[in-house]
Amino acid sequence: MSLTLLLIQCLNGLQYGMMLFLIAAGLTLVFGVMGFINLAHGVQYMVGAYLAFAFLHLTGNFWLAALLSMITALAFGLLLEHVIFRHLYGRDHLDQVLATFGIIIFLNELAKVLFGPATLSLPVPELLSGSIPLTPELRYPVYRLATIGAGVLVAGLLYLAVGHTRVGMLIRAGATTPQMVAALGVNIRRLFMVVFGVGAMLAGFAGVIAAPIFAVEPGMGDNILIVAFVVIIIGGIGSIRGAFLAALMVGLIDTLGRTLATQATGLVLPPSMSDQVGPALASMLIYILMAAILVFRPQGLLPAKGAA
Amino acid sequence: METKRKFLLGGAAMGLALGLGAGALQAKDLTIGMVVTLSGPPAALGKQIVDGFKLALDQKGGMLGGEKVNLVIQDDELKPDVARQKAEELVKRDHADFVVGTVFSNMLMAIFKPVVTSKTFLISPNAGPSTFAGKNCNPFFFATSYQNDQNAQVAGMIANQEGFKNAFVMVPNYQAGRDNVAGFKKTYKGKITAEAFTPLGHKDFSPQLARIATSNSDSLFTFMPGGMGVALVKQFTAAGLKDKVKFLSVFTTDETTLPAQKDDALGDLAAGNWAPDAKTPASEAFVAAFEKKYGYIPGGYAMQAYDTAMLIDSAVAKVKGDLSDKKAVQKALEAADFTSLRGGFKFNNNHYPIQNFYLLKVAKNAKDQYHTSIVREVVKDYGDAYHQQCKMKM
Amino acid sequence: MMARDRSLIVAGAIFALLLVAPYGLGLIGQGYLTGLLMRAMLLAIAALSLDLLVGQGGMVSFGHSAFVGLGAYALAIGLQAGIDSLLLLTLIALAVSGLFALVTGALALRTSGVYFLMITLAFGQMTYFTLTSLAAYGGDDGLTLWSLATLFGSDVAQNAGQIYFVILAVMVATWWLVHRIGQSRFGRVLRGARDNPERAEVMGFSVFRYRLTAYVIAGMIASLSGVLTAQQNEFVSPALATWQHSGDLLVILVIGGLGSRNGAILGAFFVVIVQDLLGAVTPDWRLIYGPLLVLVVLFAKGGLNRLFAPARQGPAA
Amino acid sequence: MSVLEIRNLSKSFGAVQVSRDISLSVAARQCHALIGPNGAGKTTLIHQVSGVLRPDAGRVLLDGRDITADPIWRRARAGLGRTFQITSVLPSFSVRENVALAAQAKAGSSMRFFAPAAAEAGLNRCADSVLERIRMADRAGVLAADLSHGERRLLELGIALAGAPKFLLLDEPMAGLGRAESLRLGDILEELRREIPMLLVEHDMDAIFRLADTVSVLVEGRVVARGTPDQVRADPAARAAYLGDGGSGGAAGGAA
Repeated sequence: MSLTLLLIQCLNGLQYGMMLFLIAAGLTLVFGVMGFINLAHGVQYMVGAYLAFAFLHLTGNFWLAALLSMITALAFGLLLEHVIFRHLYGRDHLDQVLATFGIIIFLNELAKVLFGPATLSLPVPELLSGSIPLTPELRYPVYRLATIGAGVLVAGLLYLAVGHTRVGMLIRAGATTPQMVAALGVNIRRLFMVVFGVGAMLAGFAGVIAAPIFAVEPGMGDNILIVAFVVIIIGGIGSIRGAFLAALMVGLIDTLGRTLATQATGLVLPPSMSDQVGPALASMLIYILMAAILVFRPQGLLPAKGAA
Repeated sequence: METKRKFLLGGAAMGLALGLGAGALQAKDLTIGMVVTLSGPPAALGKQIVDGFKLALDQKGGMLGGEKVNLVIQDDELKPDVARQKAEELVKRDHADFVVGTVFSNMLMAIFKPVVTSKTFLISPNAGPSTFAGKNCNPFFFATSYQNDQNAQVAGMIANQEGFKNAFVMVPNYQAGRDNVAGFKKTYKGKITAEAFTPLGHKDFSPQLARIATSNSDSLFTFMPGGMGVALVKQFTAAGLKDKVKFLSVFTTDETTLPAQKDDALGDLAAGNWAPDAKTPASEAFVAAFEKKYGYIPGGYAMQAYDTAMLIDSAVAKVKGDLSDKKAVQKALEAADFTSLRGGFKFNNNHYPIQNFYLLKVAKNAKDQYHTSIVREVVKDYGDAYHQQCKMKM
Repeated sequence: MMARDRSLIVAGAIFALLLVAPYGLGLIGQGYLTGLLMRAMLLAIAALSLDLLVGQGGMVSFGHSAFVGLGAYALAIGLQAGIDSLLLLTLIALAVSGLFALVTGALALRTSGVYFLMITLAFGQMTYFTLTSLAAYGGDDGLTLWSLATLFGSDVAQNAGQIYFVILAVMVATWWLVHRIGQSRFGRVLRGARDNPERAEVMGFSVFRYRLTAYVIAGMIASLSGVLTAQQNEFVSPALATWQHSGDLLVILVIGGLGSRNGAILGAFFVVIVQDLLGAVTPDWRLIYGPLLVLVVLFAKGGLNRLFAPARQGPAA
Repeated sequence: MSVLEIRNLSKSFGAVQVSRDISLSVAARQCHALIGPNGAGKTTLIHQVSGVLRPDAGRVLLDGRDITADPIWRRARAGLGRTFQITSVLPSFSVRENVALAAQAKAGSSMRFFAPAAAEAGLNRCADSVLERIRMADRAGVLAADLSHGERRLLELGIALAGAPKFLLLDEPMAGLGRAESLRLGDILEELRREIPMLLVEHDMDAIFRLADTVSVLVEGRVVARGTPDQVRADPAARAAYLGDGGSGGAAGGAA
């Protein structure tokens, strides 16, 4: 494989990693600070994509639609928190799993009923359409570069917010020792709402930027949710830095793995076998990584404690 | 007290199920059960099949072959155990005379045994796995669609005719994907630069697109149904590959995905047994009626479902509504005495179609709707390769 | 004591109903409903085994369907290889899944809590992807079982025979076994370790060994459900081993009531019957089903089992 | 011959040394008390003896056998019983079941899957005799979760006793108890101390004087004084260390 190709694959891995980070960031905070397993986090990603689709049709402007989608995703997250989730904070993890599973089922079906079962798509905004040449035969879409940029920007903002604001300090404290935050007499309710709302908005944002490149369809958040969970486990629950590092790792490993696994297995297996084993192995890589992390470093790569 | 509550609850559940079942039990009617996927994104395909079938039924005044039709539609939820159970309900509860299904091959495999062993006719309006085309062919099973390998084989012929020398092949890593690669290779004479297998359902093709760009390929052959196809076509264009690499596919740019792919798919090539602009009078009337009724352009799925209804119509008429003689019904179905929207249509000895295949190209009509369009006929009266292994017994 | 008696009465009533159901349903021409009941019973067997882990052992596994898949594929692959004795195939399935549970369990049990949940998910996903890569056995599409396994040369355990009663018998046996294990010395250690693993260690129990043993037993029982599922569906596919299916099993347990005598069975029947009824009412039934799950969590703490046995069910509750 | 022997035990967490070359031994029928200010490393030492923590250096011997590398449960099987500073019982078990489970560890294999454990007369007899001992026979059927704090401290001891230990590690058994409850527990321990040798960590000085044969004073991970209670009371080093602390029983000590 040529060097440029490797470079492109790395860019692709970065881009996938950024998407994962946007989803995992909220998930890891909700999990770390509130000890709440929110399976419905993935469905927020879908909600973001559908909102972008709806608002684009209403306004005709991608940027306006993106902004409106994020505001609505935030409001929707807060609504869910207010109506359902806050009754589940003290409950058993399995209760949380079941309730949020119910929400997934409902919202996936609602999307199908409202928008139809068929796959929808959004055009790439004019400003970011087109591709830039890297070599004479290799071009890279501007939009994908922009999503990497957006991911880095959000990561930076989050890093500043968590590291240098009062709310951020409480979040960090909450992720390490939840009892302490409660003992400080902070309005936990409000802190949870903030964390939850921001998490929902980030997932929605990921959905918005995914909409023009991936397919918008019911259930689009289900599989990415599982990968996001893998990310936060690898990174360390409650750790934004960990989520960032792990998201990039998972993005790169998954992307490069899919390109290289078949070739790698081809070295030891006959071609017909490696065609079957390679892709299956590539799909497994991130799970193998997670299992290894859990066995050898269960607190994750950059645990929240270290970040505090 | 508590126990009693349980009995009541159970009783109520049974009663409700009974009530719902009983409605379907009207003697003498022709009962047709349908098992299609109506859950999740693939529901778009299931919907086309339901709509196509219902359109035929409407046009015939709710009667097929002179018999009043009781149509029972079941969602297989894309889960094999659910599919099987729904099929059993159709056979045992509704005493269906015909079961029409499914969209996907794995669902067909799940319902195949319970339906045919109960001596009920099973007609597939879409799925056409090789499993039932060869030595496991069955007198009670018919496919009105195609055999799964055929489209890919035709795509191989197209690649030859178009002069593609270096084809990149990319499919999702599952059985149908691998079948399509095998089919394409069978007829394609040029060089295959690389074969890429992507995880099923995965929608980020950037790694593969980068490989395509550097592989010196002049064409891409792919099979990416549903949302995967939408993502691929858009990313393919965004990566700037459209001018350099010809996009040739099966089940990737069809009427279910084109509304989302739009301009990005324009000019893409595909192999198929029909397109909505087919120039037969029956087809033109069908497309017009379909659009009027449902507000979207029908794809091959709807066409095949419509043909399925017409096939049943012809067979029931032929046996004058007497479905007790299974042998006679089988003969009547085998005759395929109806006007297919595709034009020529007959059954092979394995009950899979012998039909013409075409080169299709994505086009936009005057109303800015996207659809596939027939460019030319590629192969005439094309049957599948498995039929020799079939010893149809009754 | 009252509560225990009541849960036995509920169980007895369910089993009695299931025993006469095929005749009753046959009499009123609704024999097809036995298919629905069999599906619920097969889920109940897998859920009962999962309850041994989750309810008794406090080990929340999110990869339990891997064992169902292994059992089903053991049967399918064995049949293809020309073995048609159900007993032998079952033994193979038990051995394969037991071995798999031993290896993955030994790794997974180095963690606990939510980490255990994630690592079992990882092993489940690896199993799923492995099954999809078995092109010789149908890959993703799965495999139709043209011939089925025989029990002592008869078709008793087939759809043509009396598979309904075979499944019912296995479910009752599993129910009995899981409950017996829960009350045994072993189960007591398991529950003690769920409550307070550190304490159990200091008492002199190697929590790891007991948990691993429970994991292996649960995996083997789940594979039995897989064997029967394949035999009844006459078809296997990797869909049996998806994480969604593992999630379904957890949903069944939570709805039914964790760690209770009848929770897994009540949950399985609730899920299957409610889905079927709602599905008959509207194609968009999930719009009702989803909120229903939320309501169960919010307003029926302890699951359905509580409706039938509201009092504390002795130490096992 | 000593039942428990600790030889040159050292342990640090990063730069903080929590155990510095600690040696002590407890002979049969002896109660050895360990006192010291919070953070002196008492609980850390108990953890190293019971196996929760591994020492960096040094050895632990029980009945002359080296158990330094054994996991917790194997030490328990070898006869090492312990109680926890923070009450650690099985909340969803009844009082009798808590004790019976501990007895089960000593009474043959627990890899028995069918016979109901609650119906085993031997286990129940053993449990009931322990309950008599800790004066909780009348509470046998109550769930541990429903007990008062004092009762739970007693049950904690009962669980340790049910394992028929050769040696007892008691980590602040009186913590959080009222005057009357402390006395009651003290009575029970006094009965026990001639049967089972024990290492007692305690802040309650009355209890120490009542029970201990030998006292070691631990300061910053090091034994600074050792002797009979009276000797230690007179020891200037011990006084300095203890008076400086004030003997408050607040947050958890050591790095535990």
